[in-house]
Amino acid sequence: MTVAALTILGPLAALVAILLFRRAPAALALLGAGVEVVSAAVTLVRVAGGANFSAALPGLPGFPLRIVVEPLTAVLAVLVAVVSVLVMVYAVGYMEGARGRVRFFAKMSFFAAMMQTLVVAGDWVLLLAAWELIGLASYLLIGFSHEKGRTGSAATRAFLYTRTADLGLYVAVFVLISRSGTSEISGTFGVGGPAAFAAGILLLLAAAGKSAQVPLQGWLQDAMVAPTPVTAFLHSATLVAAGAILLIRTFPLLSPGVLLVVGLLGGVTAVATGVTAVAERDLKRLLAASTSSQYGFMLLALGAGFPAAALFHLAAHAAMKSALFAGSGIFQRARGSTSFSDLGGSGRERPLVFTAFTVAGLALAAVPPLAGYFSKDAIVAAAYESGYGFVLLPLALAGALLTGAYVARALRLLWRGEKRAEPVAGMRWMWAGLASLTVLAVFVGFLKGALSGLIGEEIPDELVTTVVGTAAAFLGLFLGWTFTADRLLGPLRAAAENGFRLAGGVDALVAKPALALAEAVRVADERGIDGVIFALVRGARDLGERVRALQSGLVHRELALAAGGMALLLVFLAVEAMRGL
Amino acid sequence: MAQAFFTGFFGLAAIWFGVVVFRTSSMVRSALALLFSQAAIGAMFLAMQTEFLGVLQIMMMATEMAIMAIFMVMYMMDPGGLGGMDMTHQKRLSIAAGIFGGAAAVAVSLLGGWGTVGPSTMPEAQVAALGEELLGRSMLVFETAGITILTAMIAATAVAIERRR
Amino acid sequence: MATLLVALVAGAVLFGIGLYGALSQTNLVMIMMGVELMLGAAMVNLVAFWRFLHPAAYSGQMFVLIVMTVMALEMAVGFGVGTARFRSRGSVEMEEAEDLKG
Amino acid sequence: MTVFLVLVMLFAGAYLVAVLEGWTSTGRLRFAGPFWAAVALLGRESIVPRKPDRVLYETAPVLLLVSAVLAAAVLPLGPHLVIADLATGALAVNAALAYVMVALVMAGWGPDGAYAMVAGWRFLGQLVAYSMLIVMPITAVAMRAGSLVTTTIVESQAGIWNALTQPLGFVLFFLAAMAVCFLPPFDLPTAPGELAGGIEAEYAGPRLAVVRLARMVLVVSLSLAVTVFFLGGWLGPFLPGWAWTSLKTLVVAATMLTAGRYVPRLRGEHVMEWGWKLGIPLALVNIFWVGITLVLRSM
Repeated sequence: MTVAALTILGPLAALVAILLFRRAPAALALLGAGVEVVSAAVTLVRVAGGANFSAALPGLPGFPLRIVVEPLTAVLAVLVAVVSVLVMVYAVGYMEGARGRVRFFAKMSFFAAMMQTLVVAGDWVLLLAAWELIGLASYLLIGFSHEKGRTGSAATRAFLYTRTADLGLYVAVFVLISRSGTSEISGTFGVGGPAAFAAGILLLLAAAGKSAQVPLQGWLQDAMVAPTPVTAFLHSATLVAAGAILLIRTFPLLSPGVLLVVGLLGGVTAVATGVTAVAERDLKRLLAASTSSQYGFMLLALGAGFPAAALFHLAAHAAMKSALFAGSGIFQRARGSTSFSDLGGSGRERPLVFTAFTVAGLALAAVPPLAGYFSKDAIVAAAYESGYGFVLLPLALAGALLTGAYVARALRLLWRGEKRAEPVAGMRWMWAGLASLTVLAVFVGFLKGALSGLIGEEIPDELVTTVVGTAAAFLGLFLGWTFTADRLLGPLRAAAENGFRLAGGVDALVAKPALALAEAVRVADERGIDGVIFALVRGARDLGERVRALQSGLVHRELALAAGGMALLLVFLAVEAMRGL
Repeated sequence: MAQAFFTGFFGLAAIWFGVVVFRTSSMVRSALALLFSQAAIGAMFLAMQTEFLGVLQIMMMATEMAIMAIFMVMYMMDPGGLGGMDMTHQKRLSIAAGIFGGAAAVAVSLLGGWGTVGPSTMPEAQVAALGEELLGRSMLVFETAGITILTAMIAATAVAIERRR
Repeated sequence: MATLLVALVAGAVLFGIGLYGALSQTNLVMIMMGVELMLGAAMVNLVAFWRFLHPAAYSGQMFVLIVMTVMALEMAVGFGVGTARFRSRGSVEMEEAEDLKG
Repeated sequence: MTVFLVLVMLFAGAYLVAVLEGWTSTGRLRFAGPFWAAVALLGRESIVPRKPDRVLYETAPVLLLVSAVLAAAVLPLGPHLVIADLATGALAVNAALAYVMVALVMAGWGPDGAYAMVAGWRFLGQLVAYSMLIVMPITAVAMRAGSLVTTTIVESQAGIWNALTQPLGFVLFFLAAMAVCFLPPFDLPTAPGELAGGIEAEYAGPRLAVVRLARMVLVVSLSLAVTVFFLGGWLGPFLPGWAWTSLKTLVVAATMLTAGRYVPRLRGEHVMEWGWKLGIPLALVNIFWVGITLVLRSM
């Protein structure tokens, strides 16, 4: 148990140490992450050995905070830990010479710790807390380089979106606890009937908000203003993953109806954001859109009833996407921008980086025998095997095709163009992170068997879907490489570029009400609460004025007053005594 | 009985000197009268088989009251209390308060139902036990008192010292 | 029992005298003397109670020690303030102390 | 019986001390001297100054004498030769000595004379400086004995005298004792040649005789205190206890009397300064040192 706890305490300790010493933040953060990954690995080994821990910490009365370490959580913990340590390594290079490194690494450690908490949380209260803190951490990190213009608004936007979706989680938790009487997650799985359905839908809302699913996908692209390590972390294993993780962990709770909605939402997201990705003119925004679409795949797998497949894709995607972001970060540092117009040809000047990027990209596009191949294959198979294959399968295939398309497009845009090699600071660390992530992206796929064995859920596999899916992927690659976005999408592109914002998009639904509410709260605070307080203060001051009159400064008078008070006290006591007799 | 007698005797002495404190017109006399009143109180302690406290009281009050006398003289410049100035005010109120307070206390002490009288302990045992109490259970209180006295000394000196500018 | 009553009555009378003094005197030091008398009365009661009612509980004697501490404190602070006032006003007559008004 | 014996020995000691003082001051050893001095004083008219504070004036000499005797009353001359073997003897000595100061203040204020008053206040100020140096060394002694009973304190020195185990405390107490009985160089209250005798200035005849006697008794009591607290009291081979005590006491007294003769009188502020800034820290060091040794022994 203590080892499992270390996965949380390691980063936390790093955070505290960083804030205390305010120097060598990178080293401390790396140390914390190292502790995290080692303890997570040890935990996983033990769990694989058949051990299951769970601990109840004193929490709310009647609702102790539980920590559960079972195969699923152990796997997730390792996933998060590995990604976080590699991203940290990468960040050391990326942040070299940048300002506010203490702030940065402190926040990153905090982020990692909270994510671990969320992963191993055994009851809703703790999970809720971790969920909120992750939102906070991501807000802080997205707004990290606050001196830049759009950062603040982007951070606020992300925060608002996720918070709005979080309401779903709150309501869901209330429903579940009130129905089942316990706050233990596994204890609430028994809830059935309409309550379960409502809870499922609400959980889906929360998850959609965090995982940037349609219609809440808009914030993710804006969140790209964050430093690249943050985005890598955010997309691969933490904030965005939280949504999928939530659904994976609560899969037993989801009734078939909910599952259908989940699957449809995932499929739609996979396609829609895939189109957005194809349309994007900015590398990081493209990757962001692809993130949404990949998580759409996971939800699709969930909806098809195969959480293992979703988990598998989550792991694979974590490796691939963080590798891609790492590469993009290097390009960004090289050219000082992430829009394709500036990045043209930056692939040539760094063949090694470009190779790694390409490998990760192809993995994402499900080219055998890379990681994405196995995972996406599993998902397509899942869609095929599920009861709603007729609707889910086309969506999955379309998504796969689009994936190939935008990967190929990104590669082409990076490759075309003249090369101008400028040195990049901290290249060694960045390269270390990128390389190891890429290696992961290559080999994670082969863990399929082990994974399904570990969590005891089978990961589907179908010859037909394998053939079709791979074909779709290659077709997509071909299209993406040969045709430009306009040719591919035509009129659709304009709409796709601004993320299908119908009628002002979700901003109208989320941002404006939220801001109005905030305004109302502010007014209530200033008029109401402050008014009361000021009234109290004034009253106290007037009273003081009155009492001051009593104070003549003549000692004997005041002594007399004191004596009188004492007499009163005595009388009171005497009366009390009499009553007592 | 003898104990009651001696206690009462010293009590009367204390009261007598206490009255003298406010009857004389001489600062030093009232200070010394107060001293002897307090010393009589210490004697009462002794009569009540509370040896350590009694001796301590007698010892401390000597210094305290002598110092009081010197400050008195310093402030008043009153040679032997020969200046026949009246130094009292709000007499009626004060007398009333004094009588009321004293009467109330007397009434309480006479009417109050005090439990049974416990046995006394040997002086040596007392001193030892008091030492245990001081450096054991009540250590914090004791130390706090000490620190407070030190602080008060320093603060008083700081207040009283002449401003040099 | 008799001794207890005697001691208590003596303490009571002392208290009354002290109260009278503290209220009636105009001079700071005399006021302090009154206060000291009251404290002495308190000590008499404490000792009497300790000796005759709770001889085993030595915190009673502890109380007396604390009262002595308080007396010493009162002296120190009182004379500190008195001296300061004497320096600034040339007297410690409390009749003339309206300027202490808050 | 004991009371009578002790008093007799006390006044005998006072007589001897008077002889010694005459010897040290004039250089001639005349055993009859004190008698003639006493007769002379008692014979003279006892002048009372104009407008004295009568009460204080009359009380002071008696109080001085009484407090000196009381100080001696708790100090043992022999194993059982002690008037009051209080459980708080060591503290009672301080208590009694505090009233020496009171008596002197009264004697200074009473006669309504400038010199006397200056002397009295001087002694008060001096006391503030040295009283701590009386209490603290005694504390250390009581620590070693584990008791405040004077006889126990004496017995605790069976092995080795306190003067040897805590020399610092011994020196401090010795000087403080000299200051208490205002022997030179601490004779600020009676400053011959400066204050015209200070507190003794306004006394004459029998009253002066009482003052002188009380002073002598005081010297004896303090020498006795030094003996009891630091020189192992009655402990000693061959001779009976009381003999040892008297011998040591006389030696201490003689040392006190002679020591002052060769030092110029200290100024009041110097006494204060050294008492506060030097004496008290040293006394604390002494207590600390004794505590250390005790802890080490107990281990």
